[in-house]
Amino acid sequence: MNGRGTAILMRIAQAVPVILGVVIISFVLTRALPGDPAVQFAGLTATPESIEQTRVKLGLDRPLPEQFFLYVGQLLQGDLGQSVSTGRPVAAELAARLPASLELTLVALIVSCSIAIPLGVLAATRPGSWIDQLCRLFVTAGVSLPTFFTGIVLIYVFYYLLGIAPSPLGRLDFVYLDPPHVTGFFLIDAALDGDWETWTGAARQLVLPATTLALFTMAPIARMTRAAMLSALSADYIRTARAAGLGAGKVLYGYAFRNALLPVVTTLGMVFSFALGANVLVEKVFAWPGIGSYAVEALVVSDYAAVQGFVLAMALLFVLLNLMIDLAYSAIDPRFGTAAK
Amino acid sequence: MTDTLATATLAAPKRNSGTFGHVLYVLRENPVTALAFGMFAFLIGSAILGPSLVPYDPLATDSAIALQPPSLAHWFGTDNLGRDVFSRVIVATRLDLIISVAAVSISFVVGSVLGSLAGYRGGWTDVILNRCLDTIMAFPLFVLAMGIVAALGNSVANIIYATAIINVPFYARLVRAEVNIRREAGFTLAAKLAGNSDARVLAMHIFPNALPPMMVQVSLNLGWAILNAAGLSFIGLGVRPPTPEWGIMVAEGANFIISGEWWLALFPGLWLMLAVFTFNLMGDGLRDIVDPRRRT
Amino acid sequence: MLSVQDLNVSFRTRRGEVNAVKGISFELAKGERLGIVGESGSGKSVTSYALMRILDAGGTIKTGEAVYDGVDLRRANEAAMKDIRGREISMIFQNPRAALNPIRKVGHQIEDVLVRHARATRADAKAKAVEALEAVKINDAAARYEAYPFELSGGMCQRIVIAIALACDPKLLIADEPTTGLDITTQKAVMDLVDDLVRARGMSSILITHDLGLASQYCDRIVVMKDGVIVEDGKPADLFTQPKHPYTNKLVDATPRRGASIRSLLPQDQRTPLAPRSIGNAAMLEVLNLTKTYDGKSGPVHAVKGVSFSIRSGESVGLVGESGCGKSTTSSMIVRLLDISSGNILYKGEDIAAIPSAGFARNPLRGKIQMVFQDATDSLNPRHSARQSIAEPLRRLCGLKGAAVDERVEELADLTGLPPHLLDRFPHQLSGGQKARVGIARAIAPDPDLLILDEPTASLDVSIQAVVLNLLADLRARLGMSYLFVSHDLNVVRLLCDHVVVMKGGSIVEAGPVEKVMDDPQDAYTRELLSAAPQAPSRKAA
Amino acid sequence: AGDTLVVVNGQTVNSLDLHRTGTNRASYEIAINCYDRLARFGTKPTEDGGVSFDYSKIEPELAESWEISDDGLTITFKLKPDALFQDGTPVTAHDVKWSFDRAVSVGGFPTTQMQAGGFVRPDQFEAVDDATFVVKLDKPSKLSLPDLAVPVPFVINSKLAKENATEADPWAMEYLHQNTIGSGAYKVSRWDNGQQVVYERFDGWVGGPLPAIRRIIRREVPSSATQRALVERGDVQIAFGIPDKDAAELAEMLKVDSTPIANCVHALCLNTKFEPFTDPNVRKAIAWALPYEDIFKTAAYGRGAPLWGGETEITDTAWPRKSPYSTDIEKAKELMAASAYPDGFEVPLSIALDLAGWMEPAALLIQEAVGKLGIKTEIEKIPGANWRTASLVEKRLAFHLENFAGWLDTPDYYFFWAYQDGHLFNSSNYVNPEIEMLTNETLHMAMDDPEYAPKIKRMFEIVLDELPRIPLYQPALNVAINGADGYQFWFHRQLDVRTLDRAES
Ligand SMILES: Nc1ncnc2c1ncn2[C@@H]1O[C@H](COP(=O)(O)OP(=O)(O)OP(=O)(O)O)[C@@H](O)[C@H]1O
Ligand SMILES: Nc1ncnc2c1ncn2[C@@H]1O[C@H](COP(=O)(O)OP(=O)(O)OP(=O)(O)O)[C@@H](O)[C@H]1O
Ligand SMILES: [Mg+2]
Ligand SMILES: [Mg+2]
Repeated sequence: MNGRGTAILMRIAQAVPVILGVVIISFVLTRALPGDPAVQFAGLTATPESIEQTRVKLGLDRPLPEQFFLYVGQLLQGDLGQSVSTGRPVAAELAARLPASLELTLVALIVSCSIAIPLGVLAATRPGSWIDQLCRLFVTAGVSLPTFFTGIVLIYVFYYLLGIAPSPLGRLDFVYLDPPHVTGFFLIDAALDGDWETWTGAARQLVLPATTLALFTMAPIARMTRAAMLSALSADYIRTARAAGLGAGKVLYGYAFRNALLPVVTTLGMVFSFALGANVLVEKVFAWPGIGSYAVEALVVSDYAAVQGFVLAMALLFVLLNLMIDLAYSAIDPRFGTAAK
Repeated sequence: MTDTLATATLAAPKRNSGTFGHVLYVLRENPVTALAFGMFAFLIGSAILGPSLVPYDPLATDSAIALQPPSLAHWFGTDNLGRDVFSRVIVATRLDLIISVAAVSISFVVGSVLGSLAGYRGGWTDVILNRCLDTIMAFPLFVLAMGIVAALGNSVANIIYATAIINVPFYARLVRAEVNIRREAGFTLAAKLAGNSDARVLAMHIFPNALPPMMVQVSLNLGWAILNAAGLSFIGLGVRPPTPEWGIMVAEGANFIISGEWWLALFPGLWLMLAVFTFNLMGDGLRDIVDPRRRT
Repeated sequence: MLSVQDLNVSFRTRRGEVNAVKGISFELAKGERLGIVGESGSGKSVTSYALMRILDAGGTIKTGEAVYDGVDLRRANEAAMKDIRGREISMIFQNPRAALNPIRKVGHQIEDVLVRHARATRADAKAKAVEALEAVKINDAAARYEAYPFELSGGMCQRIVIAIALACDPKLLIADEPTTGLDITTQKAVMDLVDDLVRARGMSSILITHDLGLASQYCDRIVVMKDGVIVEDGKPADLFTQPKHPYTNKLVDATPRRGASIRSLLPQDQRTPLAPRSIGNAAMLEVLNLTKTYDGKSGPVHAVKGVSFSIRSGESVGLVGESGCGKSTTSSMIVRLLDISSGNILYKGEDIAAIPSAGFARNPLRGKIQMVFQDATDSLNPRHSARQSIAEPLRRLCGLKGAAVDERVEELADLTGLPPHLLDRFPHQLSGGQKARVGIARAIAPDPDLLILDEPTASLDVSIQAVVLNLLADLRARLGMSYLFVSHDLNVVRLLCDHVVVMKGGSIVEAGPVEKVMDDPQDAYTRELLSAAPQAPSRKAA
Repeated sequence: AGDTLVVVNGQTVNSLDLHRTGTNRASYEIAINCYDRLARFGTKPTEDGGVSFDYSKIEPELAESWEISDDGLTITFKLKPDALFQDGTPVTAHDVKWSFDRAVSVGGFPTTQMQAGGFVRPDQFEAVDDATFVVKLDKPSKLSLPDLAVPVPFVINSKLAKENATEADPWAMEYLHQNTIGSGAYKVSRWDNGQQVVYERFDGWVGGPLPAIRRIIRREVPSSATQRALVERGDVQIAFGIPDKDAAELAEMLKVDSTPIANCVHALCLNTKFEPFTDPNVRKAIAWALPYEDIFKTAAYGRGAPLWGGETEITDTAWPRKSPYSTDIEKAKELMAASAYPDGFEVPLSIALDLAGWMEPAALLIQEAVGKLGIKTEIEKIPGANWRTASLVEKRLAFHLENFAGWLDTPDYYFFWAYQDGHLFNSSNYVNPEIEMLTNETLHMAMDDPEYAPKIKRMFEIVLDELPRIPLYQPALNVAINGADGYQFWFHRQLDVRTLDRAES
């Protein structure tokens, strides 16, 4: 097996203890939550008996270690348990909500990258200039605003005052029907279906929340692009390329940028998981039926299975993301997985 | 060079004025940095003096003057309980700075210790620490903070701990990398030859060299800690009312924006933004200050 | 072909304008091989960058003319310059590995240039690139086309860089210290290759180096630069026999060569007689059958395989060999920074190899064995001033405190010739020679019996090297220390050492008194080492 | 579309089955709109032109008529002959029996609520024939018939349910969780968890006049600011359960219905387990110190009804009622000085995170007011699940706000839950033997019983004097309406969409 393959397998192997750790911590964390789910779910006019009944039904009357092993046993069979508050299997719930979060996050990141990366490159080619300073101020301002605040201000201005944006009612206005479920990404599903009206509707709904998130994520990307470009541009091989008469474009993009991409890709991964976290707040503001808002609700009502399932899903996503970054890395950097890296 | 010769005998005072001069130099060199440090001084000033300078008691309610727009008497207007928003915004500075500074200090210290050990010892220590950090990072950090605060209760101390915990991996990683590349550096070996024990080499020689990049991280995290606290407030897990805190004020004020009482969220929001902005911009300057190589 | 008239280059920096090149003029004829020699910072590289118009941001040609083949290089527009670069004039740089794009196949990097200058189309680019690789005599050129720089050795990388530079048949090749950082044997191979190619194609060349020996061997004419000014211009032989400018004289003197003594490296007026020293009879340090095996990723690495030698008190032993032969590993073990795999290190009869390196810092013998490191910059803590660096072992090993420390630090500075006002500077504020002095002062601070010198002059200019070597010789005489001098340069070893040990691949291939090994090498490898070193014309009666 | 109506609601529907463990309050809406009960309450106009349910009137829904035996122990229902389930099968008494059996058997909230009406065991229910259904009671109670009009005893298509039941799940909990199989006016044609419920009209409904709107979309919008923006711009027709402040402001532009919630009191509870609160002087001092007017203005924006400054003498049995206290800080200080704690004490003031909307401003004002008596408080915000545990089950909160609302609109029912020892909403741990006795006596007693009124008045006297809970105000349920008609207020505080219509705008 070649170095690259081994290195990627190694990364996958390294994820095992991480997942295990996440399972344990999420279990302990949920049990440490104050509040008794049996009370919460026994309903309005609960009596001690009905609370006790509920407790037995939820399996919470057993000792903690037993609960843990039951949980792990279920997990191994691919069962994330039932969410008590929604009454649906957690897995189904996550499957329904994850695409919503991912679609929002991805669109936001695409927007953010398509602004931040050129800005970073621009700043790096003119370090210290007023453009550089302006970029710095701009992206820093973006990351300085709490996302929920930005979101509400955007709604106020673009929906309430100007009436340009569609009503902040989640993924699709009620005049449209959800596109047939293929990937769960409305933009993709609608496109596959050829239903461009729905596509436009879904895209319009995305504009404000994606902008909110994009503003928040631009700073690290732009910063990293600038730093990486600066160090790439001062590298010896750039001088070699220039001395060989290569054109400015080739030097900047073919040589410097591709090298600068490596740290940027790493940062992107971090920003992505960061944005998924920030989603929690954005989703709440925009009534976005994603997994972040689900987690908040579940946490507040001590819905153990839902919280654990959410955390686990995010951890798996994180591992997957890192794997994808490694793949991207190995595609860009031939040194990946060899002694040189 | 000639004037350094002349002052060489006054070694001690010269070193001090050297540091001071260096700070001045860093500030003068970059206008944005100077601006950031100016704003920082302003924030510190309002944190220390604010409570004694503000025109009203930030906690005193008066339903007769609830929800008044900004005026000469109430610069930033009043909130739904008739409290003066300006006074609250200024008084909140202290708490917000305490939260962010305390959280960042804890994660700085813990992260530094863990990262230094892992970077220096390598081997299993490194592997285990890395897996632990990965585990923390695998949580969506904000949700982890929420979970911790929900589990421990929403006191200021717990908000600080939660923020600190989710920040630890960043420091530990950074320090680990910085220590690791200097583990075999010439000056490390030289320090060992000079009779320093491993612990001393690590603490006195290797670790201080990781400070410049850490300063950038610190400045980013200071801002992030405030945002984090604000986010917690938004979902109701922030500091306890009626304590003024920017995040809570924005979060609560946010509900009033649509109804036209924009000042409730806007001013604390602006201050919050100003603080985060200041911290973020300070990073490069802080790094240059702690980096002796920037001295001339 | 190239005519430079009164060229001035300056940089805008934070502290005002820096004039890096101050009105230099020279001519280069077709087919001529010109050498530019001078110490670090004298403006050699800036001159070449100015000719190529690839100065860093902030650098401009202030005044002067540079005309290449009728083209005014100063005023030509950027498009014209791009055609000149690579096709008319090309450049190779030091540190070949860094000079190549790390994530692009070397074959493609050659193609980029070929395509840029319309020397190849997409279709035949690959064939042309392989051709270019073959031209630089790289083994298995077709396979190397697919390689990434990290898969190649330093020498091979430099060949690739040369292939890129020569791919479009330029008329002029500028080589900026093309062999720094390469092994002495590789250096010779690379220089021979460049020379062959340049001659075969009838090109002109400019070789930039600080090594006068190298320049004299490969150039027809040499200009000597100092502080941005050309101080002398002449044929190599003339330069050595009749240097006109005092600076050239100093440079010529400082270049180590056969038959020169250590003092003769210094300018005439500083050649005070060496103090006598005595060499004891008994071995102070005995290394017996020392081995070191690392656990590499792909199996164990036998870095040192059973090395034995001894050092008497007051004696200096040289340890030579090419890169990777185990010199540093051996010295690290002796200085107790590295645990051994097997063997003994007897210091005055006591086996110090038995003491684990982790605890050696607290051992009373710590102060007795000290080391001066190869890279002076890397070996000084960038956050400590020179004073702090020198004081460290005094506080920790000698238990000095307060004013006594300052007193001793100043004494040591005086001993190593470091001006006291520099003591409060940070390493980046010191020159290479000054940093070397700080390193030496720190090493001798605890009064060691044995000083291990791991290529202490490798990163220094020849003139500074001369000073440092003499300083070491004086210190040895004054303080009665023994040296273990690690180097790959036999010419330098010869100046300082009584005894020499030649290592190859982790084992000793030859050992003996320095004259004997140098004059009558027994081992083929030793002979190869000796012949690879550039030889400056010997300085006859001036 | 003219035959579609959009409603936004901040609460999420988490199940289509009210009987399921874990079903939240918002989901009761499904039981109301998609299922029928045997009977339902009538309606009456409210003071400000709206329509509210009328506890005193009980009307048929699925039942055509009923008869109560003279001993009050047997109720015989005749079902409407033409009643159909949404799949077309006729509704029979067997379906009713199965549904009632289910309600008393599954445990949890439905079972508890059934018990309030005296329905405890399946053998109390009998399907005599397809059209006749008999309920037998252990003892007569005035609560029995009303308890059949609350959302819980809804009638399920038992044939369909049994087809989808399994051995492990005899009551088809899984199936009903996802599907509505009732005879109600609407069926859920689509349910996107956490996003929306779409109601589609069932044209065969016999429970009442056929609704005017064919399709109703219930969107979940957690942010109240967004809700407000939506209704204000007319993109949705109804914003249900909006905050008091928005209601107060929107009332100037739109139609806003703010009916005070029946049998509901927002109260400040003083836990008798906490030493200083056992001192009557302390309790009264607090009651006199509270800034009722300010609380009503800032926490409720004047929506709802004041519950302070009433007559000392109790002449009627109306509940909730004004307490005799009002803000009089001098009096409060005197009482405090006379108490065992003249210098005050420290106590945490607890509020629920979910209810922070009203609790927080109220708590802040209370904190400030009792501060004047030397009582130092720190406000503790407790998140959802923990709130119920701490306040209601463990009853360990010393000083907190509370908002119990009784579905069955009688004072004794309120007392049963909120003042009887050990009962869930008695979060003050209040114990008074006389109250225990009086409540037990009045709970099932007919309201026109001559003994009823005096006993109730006595109960009022006691609790308003001993003050385990200090009434603050009666809150309102705010509904903003922009382009719709026919809204009715219901005790269950959910939207009954069956009466809605589009308004000409
Ligand atoms: N980008 C720059 N900005 C400011 N000053 C510069 C810059 N590049 C070079 N210099 C200055 O120009 C002078 C000449 O530098 P140059 O690189 O030509 O020296 P060199 O002779 O090539 O030395 P070396 O042997 O170390 O390579 C130096 O004093 C240096 O400080
Ligand atoms: N930590 C290590 N792990 C594995 N192999 C090592 C390690 N350190 C050195 N080596 C290997 O041991 C051999 C000897 O290395 P050493 O550094 O002693 O060479 P050197 O003679 O000092 O070379 P140079 O002149 O380049 O400094 C080399 O092949 C090197 O790759
Ligand atoms: Mg140079
Ligand atoms: Mg070495």
